[in-house]
Amino acid sequence: EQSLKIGVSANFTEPLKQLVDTYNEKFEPDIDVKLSVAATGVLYQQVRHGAPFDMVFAADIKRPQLIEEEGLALENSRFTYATGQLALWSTTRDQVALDDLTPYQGRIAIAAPHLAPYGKASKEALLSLDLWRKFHDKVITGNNISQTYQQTRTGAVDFGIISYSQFLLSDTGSGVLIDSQLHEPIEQQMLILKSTLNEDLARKFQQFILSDSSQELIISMGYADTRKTGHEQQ
Amino acid sequence: MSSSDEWLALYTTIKLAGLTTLILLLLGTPLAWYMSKIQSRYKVFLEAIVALPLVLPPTVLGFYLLVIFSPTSTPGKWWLDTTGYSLAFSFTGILIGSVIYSLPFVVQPLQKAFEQLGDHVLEAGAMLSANSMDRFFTLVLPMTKASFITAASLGFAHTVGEFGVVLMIGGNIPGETRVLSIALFDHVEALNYSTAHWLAACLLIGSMVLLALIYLLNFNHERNIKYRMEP
Amino acid sequence: MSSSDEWLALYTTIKLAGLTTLILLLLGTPLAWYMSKIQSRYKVFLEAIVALPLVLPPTVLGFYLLVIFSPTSTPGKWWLDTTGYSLAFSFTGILIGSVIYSLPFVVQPLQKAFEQLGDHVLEAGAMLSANSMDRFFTLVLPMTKASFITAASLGFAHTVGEFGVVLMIGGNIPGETRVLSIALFDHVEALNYSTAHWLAACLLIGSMVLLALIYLLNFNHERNIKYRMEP
Amino acid sequence: MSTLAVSEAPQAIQRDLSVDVNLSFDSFQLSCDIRFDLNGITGILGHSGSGKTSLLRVIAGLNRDAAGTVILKQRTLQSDTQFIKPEHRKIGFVFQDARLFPHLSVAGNLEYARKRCKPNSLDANEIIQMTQIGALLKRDVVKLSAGEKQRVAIARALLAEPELLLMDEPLSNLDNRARRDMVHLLRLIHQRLNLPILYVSHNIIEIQQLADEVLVMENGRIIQVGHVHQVLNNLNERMSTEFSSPTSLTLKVKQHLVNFGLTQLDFMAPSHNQVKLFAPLMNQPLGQQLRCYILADDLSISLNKPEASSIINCLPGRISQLHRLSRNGMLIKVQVMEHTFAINTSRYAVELLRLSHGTEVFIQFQADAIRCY
Amino acid sequence: MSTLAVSEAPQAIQRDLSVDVNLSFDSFQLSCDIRFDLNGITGILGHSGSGKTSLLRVIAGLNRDAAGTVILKQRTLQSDTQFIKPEHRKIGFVFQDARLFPHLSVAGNLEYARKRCKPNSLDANEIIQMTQIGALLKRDVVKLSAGEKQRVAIARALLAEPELLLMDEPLSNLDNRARRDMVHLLRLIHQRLNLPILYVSHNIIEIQQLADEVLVMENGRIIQVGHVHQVLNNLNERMSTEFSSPTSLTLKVKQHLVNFGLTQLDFMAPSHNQVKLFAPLMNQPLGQQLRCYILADDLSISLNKPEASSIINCLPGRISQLHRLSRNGMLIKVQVMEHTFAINTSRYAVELLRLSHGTEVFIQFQADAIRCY
Ligand SMILES: Nc1ncnc2c1ncn2[C@@H]1O[C@H](COP(=O)(O)OP(=O)(O)OP(=O)(O)O)[C@@H](O)[C@H]1O
Ligand SMILES: Nc1ncnc2c1ncn2[C@@H]1O[C@H](COP(=O)(O)OP(=O)(O)OP(=O)(O)O)[C@@H](O)[C@H]1O
Ligand code: MOO
Ligand SMILES: [Mg+2]
Ligand SMILES: [Mg+2]
Repeated sequence: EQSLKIGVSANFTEPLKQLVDTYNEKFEPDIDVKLSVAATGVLYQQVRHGAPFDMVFAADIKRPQLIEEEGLALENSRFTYATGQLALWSTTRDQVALDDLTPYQGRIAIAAPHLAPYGKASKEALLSLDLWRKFHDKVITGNNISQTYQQTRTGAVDFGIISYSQFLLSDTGSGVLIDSQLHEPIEQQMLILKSTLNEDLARKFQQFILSDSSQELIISMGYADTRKTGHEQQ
Repeated sequence: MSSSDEWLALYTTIKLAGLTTLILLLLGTPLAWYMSKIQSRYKVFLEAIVALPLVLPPTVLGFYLLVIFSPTSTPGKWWLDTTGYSLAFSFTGILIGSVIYSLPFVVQPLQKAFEQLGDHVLEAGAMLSANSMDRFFTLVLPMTKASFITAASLGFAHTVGEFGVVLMIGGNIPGETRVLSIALFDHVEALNYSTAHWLAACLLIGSMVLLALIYLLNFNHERNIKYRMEP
Repeated sequence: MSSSDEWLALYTTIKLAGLTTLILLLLGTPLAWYMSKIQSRYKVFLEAIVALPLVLPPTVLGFYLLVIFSPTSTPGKWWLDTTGYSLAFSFTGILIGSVIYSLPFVVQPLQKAFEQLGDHVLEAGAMLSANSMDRFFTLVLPMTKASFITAASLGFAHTVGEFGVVLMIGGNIPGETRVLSIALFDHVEALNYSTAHWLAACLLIGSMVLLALIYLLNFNHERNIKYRMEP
Repeated sequence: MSTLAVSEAPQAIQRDLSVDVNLSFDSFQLSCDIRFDLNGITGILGHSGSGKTSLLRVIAGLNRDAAGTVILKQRTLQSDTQFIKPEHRKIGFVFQDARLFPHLSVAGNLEYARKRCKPNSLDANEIIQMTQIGALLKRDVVKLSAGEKQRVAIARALLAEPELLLMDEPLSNLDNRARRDMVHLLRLIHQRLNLPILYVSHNIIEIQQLADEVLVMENGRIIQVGHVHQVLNNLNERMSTEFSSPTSLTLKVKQHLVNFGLTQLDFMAPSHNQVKLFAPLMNQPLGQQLRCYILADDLSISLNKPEASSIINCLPGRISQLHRLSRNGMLIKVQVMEHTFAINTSRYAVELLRLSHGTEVFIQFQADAIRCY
Repeated sequence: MSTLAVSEAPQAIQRDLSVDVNLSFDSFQLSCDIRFDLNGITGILGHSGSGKTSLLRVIAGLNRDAAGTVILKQRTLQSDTQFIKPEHRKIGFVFQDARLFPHLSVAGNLEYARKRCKPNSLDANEIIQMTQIGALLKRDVVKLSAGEKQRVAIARALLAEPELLLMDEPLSNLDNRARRDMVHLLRLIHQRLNLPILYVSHNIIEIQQLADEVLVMENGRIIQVGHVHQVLNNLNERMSTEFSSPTSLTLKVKQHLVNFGLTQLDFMAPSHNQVKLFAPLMNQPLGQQLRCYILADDLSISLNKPEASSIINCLPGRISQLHRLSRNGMLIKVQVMEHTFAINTSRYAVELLRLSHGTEVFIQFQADAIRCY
């Protein structure tokens, strides 16, 4: 049995697990994938300091780029594997529409714009909707999109901007997709670390992720169709 | 992030840690006293409960607290109706969170100190007509001063360093719930290492000076008086 | 995430918390003893330094520890050369991190207990030819048993609940550095709320039972003997 | 026991202090039912472990487990339905161990008592001077010697000016001189404040010098109660071989022989004035009445009036009782006018001198055998 | 002080215990330079706060601040260059407060001492029985009465079988009976183990009964040293009004008068055997030599041989010294053959009987005035 250690950013954990299962259905021999879940920022720090991962699935472009610049990644291993989408979500309302935000006077939860790509996109979307001026001092920021999800889920805040993928996975609340034209695309990239001892397997797995069938699975889980937006590769 | 942001965060931190410590001393002292006196087996459970906040990871604890604080829950709704503002994402909210999270660090040292004190000296106080309040303030308090300082400094430091709970239930609102530890974490995440190092150094040195001052006070006191425990 | 993963995490957690507590007792006891005895002003700084790990947010502390543990730093390289494996992302690494992070919770209660003990009874021991080791094990230890239990349970609980440091320097590697608090956090992050609730409840109840057992032991002991402090 | 107490309660109220309590420890049972007047210093004698400290603690209210009734000066301190807290009992306690407040200086300890005592009728400086702790005022109490601690504890208890003072072997760490000074101080305080004292001591001399009433405890019970002479003269055999019994007299100051360091005393009845009694010179006005004690060990008997002896006091009397104390010890009571003197002697002397009931004898004693308050 | 000690060191080594130390507290200075033999029980007298406890602590090594030299049986315990830790000094200490181990039972406390003592030549059961703590063995020490604690502390110290035992007012919480039993026990132990004891007490009777050598302390200094009779007979005026002085004799058991509860004693020199001396009956073999004391207060003088008196002992002698003790007190030394008796009397008696140097007198005392070990 072959194994891969993958550092994955929290938001992609569930899709990646499903992808591994699909892989193991399709190919022989089975691979054993060990997932280390952490926020992208944490993953980056860990990689810099010698984390024993074979691959990293980040939630942005910036950190993978930095890893590559620091010479820790294999050549030609950095690919965009998914493009995130946003959802406006509430657990206190039965129906949610973007227009609800216009009369809304309360707080809104987003991921921290300067830390998380989803946060940056959320801010851009609010700017496009001309709502940022109203909300800029009322936003509740979580360190990452998961925290935003949790803060919204408890009902402590009426609206939160989370990832569309989270919205699809969640079992409560109601939400609405935010048009991805309202913000810069949220590209999520993966790469293979130079220190890997399983380069062949990692490459094979990477090819599998980028395959059409996998991409369709990813899209079905709430990510944008990257082939349409033309951001498949940087 | 501007430096005025940091000053604001510093202010919030000191306010939060200071108030938390104060509240913990006010709540924790009678609780510790009570726990040091009870003789039933029920004490064991009380002790375990006080220690529990430690066992949950801060963000998880924060999540459950947020559930309780949310206006959709009964306590959260009651608070909103009573005060007009939501407990979640307010300074009061992170204050309550910090108090719960740091409770064991204040209660346990005090409880042990009260237990070790015994009642010989207190009996002597009673025979000089000092009632229980009087005895507490004029005998117990000065004799356990060192443990109060330990308790307060553990509680204070722990609140300064805590950010999991605060971030979750506070939402990182500048001037309200954004504390220094969150700011520091932000800088690390945002790869502003020089700022992060600088802030971490300031935090460490500031805390060190503060702690040293506290202990110095205590030290001068202890040099003169050395209590002894006897059978 | 399968349930066998959870068992593995539970095992790692107990191993980590148990070893951390053990090491803390082994290291913290002489340190606390030393600190309770020194009379110079230097004591103040030592006390402040011991309390410092509290002041930094766990992830930030974890970050700095990671920097130190990394094979690119001198200590990390030395470790790698000596032992053949990297300190970062190893069980040893998170063990060291936990020990540093929980140090004050063990040292401070012990130090206070030693200080309150005084030396009357120890002098009596010396006059019966008990040397300092002997006195420590046969007099100090049994007489401060309650404080040892407080110290150990604070240290244990704090390690169980800690995940910022462990996540940062451990990398969440199943069977090696993935502990229950991280697993719990993962479930919350991965939106598996029912699993998360269940795990949190288990953690709480398990810890409660454990703590209650410890305190019960201590309680039975204390019921019989009530030490008293006297001038 | 407690039903008995209830039925007797109305009678109990007549006396100043009534204690009817039961208290059980694992291997010890305190069981007291006693009422007595508190118009002086009441001594409590008893062997180690006989329950003296436990009794004081119950009276002070420091032992809540004690079942029963305690009534002090018509005030019910404790009954089946009531329990007045120790701090409201207005009772002072000098503990066997000093129990000073370690965080306060000597002066701080005294002030602590002073502040919580309303009328402040005693002069603190006087007490400080008499307990000889003036030089210690600024000192830390943890650095005092054992005797110094004990004196500070006594001063502190006195400055609280309680309505009843319980003293548990308060002078055990003091030397004779300090002990004498303290006894003097206690007597003075007692007179000045009319402060009743319950005084536990192993030292029969202290009890003799201080106490009016005496209780004797054994195994958690009070086995004897009464006026000091009565009790000490009637200590049962075992007790009297351990303590020695005194004769008690009230005498009047007649004359001071300053040059010789003697004071001549008279019996109270004018008819006996032909008998001369000499005690060590004392600072008392002429005519002053004194309560004096003579220990049975300090007296001797002869058949003839001894002459040219350095023994200064010699009284004629008649043997009224011969009491075999132990195998070889005899206690002889000699009637000198209406006074009874107790004399310890040996069976050998009794046989040698053929002493028997009615024998006319002379009793002799040195000046300093007469011990006064 | 310490330079002096160094120059005298070779001489110091000749004696068993040599202590030359200086120790300063804020308001107290201990300053001792003394050497003496440790072949018995050495009493230490002194007022409260005179430094008795401090001296014992220095000898035990419990006060590291003390500068100077301590040499015990040729072993340097402490000098400018050396400091043997208290646990290696093989010295036992009975503290003024008992200092029992609160987490152990009474038996546990005794065992603690027993385990750390190698040869175990004493029978633990005997010690337990003699200190009367057999019934307490399973008890928690924190629940003991003060006297019970003290007895346990003594038993514990004895069971450690040290080479030197320091006792700091070990009997202060005991009643006369228990005190007597303890004195008996200590003497026995001392004989059996040849265990030298330094014994601090306020109680002159205890010192008389126990001590061979006596030190008197005042203000941190040793103001008198010597054999117990010598010291007690020469206590300076202030001391002797507080303590009373004894005469010491060595006597031999001649005969037991069991029926009368008396034992007849002889002087050691055969020539004096015409003089009869009676003491209370004692359990000693015939011919046994005894060290006896008679307190100066227990003796009286007459010019004629008194007859028909209950005073049983009467010795002819000649006054060798008249010593004015205080304003009115006289100490008279009477030479009876080669023995000197000290008698306390008043100036009045001296003038009345016209006593002066060389006067032939009889000294009288009761049987129980003869106090033996
Ligand atoms: N808290 C307690 N628990 C169990 N037994 C106790 C407790 N307190 C006292 N005793 C026992 O009760 C008995 C009486 O104790 P108490 O202290 O009253 O004696 P005492 O007469 O004051 O003796 P001493 O003269 O030695 O001080 C003792 O045998 C003692 O061991
Ligand atoms: N650690 C200390 N610091 C300052 N002064 C002290 C210290 N220990 C003792 N003293 C002082 O030294 C003096 C001698 O004390 P010590 O205990 O030796 O007296 P003592 O002769 O044993 O008296 P007692 O008979 O009352 O026990 C006292 O005045 C005491 O207050
Ligand atoms: O990397 Mo995340 O998805 O912001 O936790
Ligand atoms: Mg007592
Ligand atoms: Mg002393």
